[in-house]
Amino acid sequence: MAVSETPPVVAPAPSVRTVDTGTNFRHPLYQVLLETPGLTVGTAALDDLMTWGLTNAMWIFPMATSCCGIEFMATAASRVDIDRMGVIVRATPRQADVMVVAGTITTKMAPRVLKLWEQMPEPKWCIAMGSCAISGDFYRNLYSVVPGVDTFLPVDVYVPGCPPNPEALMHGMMRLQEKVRRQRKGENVVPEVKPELLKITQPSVPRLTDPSRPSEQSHQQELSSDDPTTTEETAALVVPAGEAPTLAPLVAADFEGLLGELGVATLPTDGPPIIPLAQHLELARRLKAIGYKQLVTIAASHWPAGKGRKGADAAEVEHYEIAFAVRTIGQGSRVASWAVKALPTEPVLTLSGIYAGADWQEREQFDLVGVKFAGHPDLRRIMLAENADAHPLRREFPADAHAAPWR
Amino acid sequence: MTAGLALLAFLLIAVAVSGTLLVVAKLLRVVSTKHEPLKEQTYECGEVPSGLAWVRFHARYYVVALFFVLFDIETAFLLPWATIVKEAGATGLVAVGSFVVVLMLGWVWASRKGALQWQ
Amino acid sequence: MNEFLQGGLYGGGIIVAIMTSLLFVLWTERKMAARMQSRIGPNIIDPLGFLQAPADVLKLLQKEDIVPEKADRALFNYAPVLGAAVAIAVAAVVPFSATIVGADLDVGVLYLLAAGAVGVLPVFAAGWGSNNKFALLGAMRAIAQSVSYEVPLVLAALVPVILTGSMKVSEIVTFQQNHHWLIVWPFFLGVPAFVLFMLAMLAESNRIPFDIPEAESELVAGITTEYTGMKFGLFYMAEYLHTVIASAVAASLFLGGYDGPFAPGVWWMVAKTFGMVVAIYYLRWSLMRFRSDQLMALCWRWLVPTGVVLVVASALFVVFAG
Amino acid sequence: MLLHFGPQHPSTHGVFRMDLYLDGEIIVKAVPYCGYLHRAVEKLCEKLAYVQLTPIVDKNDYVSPMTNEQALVMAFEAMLKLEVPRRARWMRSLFAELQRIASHLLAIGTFSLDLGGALGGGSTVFIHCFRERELILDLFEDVTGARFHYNTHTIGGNRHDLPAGWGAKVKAALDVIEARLPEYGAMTLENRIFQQRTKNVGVLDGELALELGITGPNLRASGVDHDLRRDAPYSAYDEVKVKVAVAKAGDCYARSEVRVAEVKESIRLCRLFVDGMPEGPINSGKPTKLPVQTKIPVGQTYVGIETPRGELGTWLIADGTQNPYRLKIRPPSLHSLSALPYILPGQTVSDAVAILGSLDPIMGEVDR
Repeated sequence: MAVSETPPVVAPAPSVRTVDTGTNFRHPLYQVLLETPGLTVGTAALDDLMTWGLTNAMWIFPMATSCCGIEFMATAASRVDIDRMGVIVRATPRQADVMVVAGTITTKMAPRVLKLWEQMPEPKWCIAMGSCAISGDFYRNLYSVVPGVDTFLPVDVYVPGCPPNPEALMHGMMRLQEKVRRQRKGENVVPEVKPELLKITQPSVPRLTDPSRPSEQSHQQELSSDDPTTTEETAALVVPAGEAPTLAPLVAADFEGLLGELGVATLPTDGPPIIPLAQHLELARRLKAIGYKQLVTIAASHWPAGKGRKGADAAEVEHYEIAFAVRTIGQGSRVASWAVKALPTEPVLTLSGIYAGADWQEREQFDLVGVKFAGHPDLRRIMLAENADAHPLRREFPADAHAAPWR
Repeated sequence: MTAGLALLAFLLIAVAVSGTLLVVAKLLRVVSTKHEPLKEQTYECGEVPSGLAWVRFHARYYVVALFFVLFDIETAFLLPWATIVKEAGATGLVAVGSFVVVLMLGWVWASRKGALQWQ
Repeated sequence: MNEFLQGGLYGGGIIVAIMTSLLFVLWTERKMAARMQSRIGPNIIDPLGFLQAPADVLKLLQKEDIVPEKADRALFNYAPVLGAAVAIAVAAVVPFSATIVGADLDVGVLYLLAAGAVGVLPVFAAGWGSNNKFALLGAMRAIAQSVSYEVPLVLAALVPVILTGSMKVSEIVTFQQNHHWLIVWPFFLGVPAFVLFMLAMLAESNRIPFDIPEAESELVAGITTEYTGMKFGLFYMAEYLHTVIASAVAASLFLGGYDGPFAPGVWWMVAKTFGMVVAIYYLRWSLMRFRSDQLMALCWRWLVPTGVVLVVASALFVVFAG
Repeated sequence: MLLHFGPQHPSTHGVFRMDLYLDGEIIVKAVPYCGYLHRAVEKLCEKLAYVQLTPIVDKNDYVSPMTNEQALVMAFEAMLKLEVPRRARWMRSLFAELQRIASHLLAIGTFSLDLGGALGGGSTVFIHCFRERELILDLFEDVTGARFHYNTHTIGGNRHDLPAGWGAKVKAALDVIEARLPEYGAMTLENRIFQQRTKNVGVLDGELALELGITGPNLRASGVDHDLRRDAPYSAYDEVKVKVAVAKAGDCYARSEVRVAEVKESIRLCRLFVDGMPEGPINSGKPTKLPVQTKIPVGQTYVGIETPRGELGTWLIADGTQNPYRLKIRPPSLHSLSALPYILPGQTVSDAVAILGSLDPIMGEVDR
């Protein structure tokens, strides 16, 4: 199940790095000065000065990928203003001292992050901001997410939270300054440990096999799903009288007529009508002609053979069900939706000639579910790496399918 | 000539001061002990750069260069006159004026041809 | 030889003074930007964050030096030194008072323009030498921009030359001392020429709204993308030097230089320069930036003809009214 | 020249990559790549129980988490045929409108940042927008205890009731934001440089936008009068009259214009919702002890709502168990980005930044 690209060379989990005696770089001048007898006072003063400069002008390279990136921006904004500490943000790694990994790092992104980290000049530090960067958060076991950037980067400071407050990041910067100061003095700095908060951020996922999770607990939860126990009633939970919820149905009146013309008589009540594969394009063309101009979505699902699937017809063979939704524009907008069933070998004709937006939608469904759309102009993967060989939204694909280095 | 010597001294100091900063930096900066092949790769947003950056550039820049030559020659001709406008008087003004008018006619022609549209 | 030593002495003094003032200018800019953005700006490092710039320099001095594998090493390594040196070199002919001047050339204005024009060479060397596409795009933009804005810059600088009849900067200042500041009279020539000069000078020194060679939201860090440590620091410094010295030049040519009542001339010069710097930063932190083609169109279609008209008008003024 | 623009780039709004084929500065061809933030949300949703999903989808469109939850729980409620109390529906609409203001403020701010740079006027607008956005985050923090990722929508209503005196705080914050809007106008829409950079840049044709499935401000800026709040009302929008902002030009300027107009409209709507907030229960869901007890009967449905970025939809296939069989989230930003190959060629690198910024994509929901 290699869904990531060629993984980066994963550095062994690094121990704490010190600036002066670190293994990554050396300081020629200091070494000369240190070896010269009688210069201790001067060297100490120079060292203090240099440390003062280093700690008070930490420029950040923001490896901001997701939510934490927004809070990272808020840290630079007026309420917290990290510029007070002399911190400015540089967009190029060449001029930065601290890489702030703010957000989830995916297996597709990780080699880039590693490269950008390598491209930063020494001395450099790394802050893992937010639970995704620290541990992968609740995505940690999923096929595309790296379980914490410390699997391939030497993290100096962890800033826990989801996302951490701007104040927390500022505190993280202060901790980093303190750490550098003490390292330069040769003090033994207690290695930054992953915060215990990690345990809280672990999801209570019944089916996700997490080795740190006691199996009995999962089992109990599975069992209790059929347990009819109810909880104590709350007084406020009385349903008031009112109108029923108004939601647009999947089959509008004009759409129903069209289906009749195409010979689809029985309309299901709990989902979109199933159209024969041959009439699929014709239906789309006619829907567009009567005003369903906007492509809403394409949702494919994978249905393995019925045997063994709960509540399924045992005679059912493995197939895909691809649902399409289009919409009318303006007042009283309606959704029309239909679905086609296709065996894994059967190609589904592409909709991209009729709705241009189907291009990317079909690429996504091909990538994740594995449906092959015939006649598609550019059926490449869109989410996973181009050389991935699995379609993760197929039912048999396990949720906790990490590629090798991140296991 | 005297001012020239002073200028020479000034320039030497200017180079020396900025050079000194680099020398100081060379003394103070750290040296990486590990050789990381990724470190020296050209930065391009984390991707592997495709090919060198030394490519041929669009001819549009050539047009700008031509314009620059034209107008800079013009200003070069204007400079000696500029210091003696009063002495040259109306005669000089007419001579220079006709020169400028011819040049600006060219400018009008070029702008009407769309040569000043950058795209 | 005496002149050489004297020039060196004055030059050294001026350069050291300008470099020192940079620290203050940097602090001012950061604090000013912070105020404009409802922030505080550097204040933790020590009272008012005044030592922020020295801390930055100290840090930059310690950073590792990385040369990209495919770079042209000679260009890449020496462009920053040249960049900073050229930026300083412009200051040679600026009279900071009646006596304090690096080298009072007879063709001072011509020297100013020439030195300004050389400024684009290190920028291009850096962009080309890095062998980075962002840097290259920045360098191409810088070349086109500097070359184009050279023309309005020269035309605008011709106006004070025509009005005063001299290319010696100190004589231009003396003229203003004896008559009026050029921005005051003839104001219909002085004010437009001053504005034109400042626009072109901003463009030459790549400040917002003309900072497209370095547009960090498009080109990451433009020409300096690959530079680390003090080499980047030198470019950073050159940028501020350009601003300060452009302000000083504009103050000399249009605002009467060191002329002013009550206080010694040098204070007036400092005050005027600083005022100009603040104005430039005010613009910088309140405007968006142009696109490169709009910048070129602005130059060739509006600024160049305006400059020509100004030159002709000032010649007419001198011949018939002056 | 082939220029890799992203995945790490100050102006790609997250981790998005465009391969730009350049001739000088002109883009000849643009090939977008996404998936650098593909967090497998849909797979995760298949493995989790229904009530556990709201905090997951919060992280999709991380600039307006409230609306993510809303689109999700509305699909569940539709399948359960569960009626939501009127107060809860009004609260949802109020939250959504506040979220719209916050999100558009961020969009305007980051767009200015793209145009003006981090070391220029752009960052001034950006930081001022963030200052106002903090006011709204504070309001949400009062209700839910979180700055974002609120997890406040539940199946059948809301989790947190409004604290006492909250309405007055909302109005105070809205007054501040409304008073400061002209300030941004002077620095953005009315600014000559801003206009030059945005007008006639990245023109998106209305018909093409429809076909691509582009929704929200990006569609309305192309002259298509379509807003689900008015056209297919949900929550409390059938009780108020929503004025829809439409611009004709379809360029970056029109998109910013529409966003600013929507902020004004949202301020008006928020005031309406605060004033008319009905009393009553906030939740009609059956309380359960364990998450796995919430089961949705067999069936499929699609529910789309109007988020700040357009139509956020949930296609839910339920198989009668406690987990969704398949949950497809329809992200508006993915559709917006699919316009890039059509509108980028012929523009310059600088315009690419402006166009991407004006489309206001959020990579979290593009990649999911």
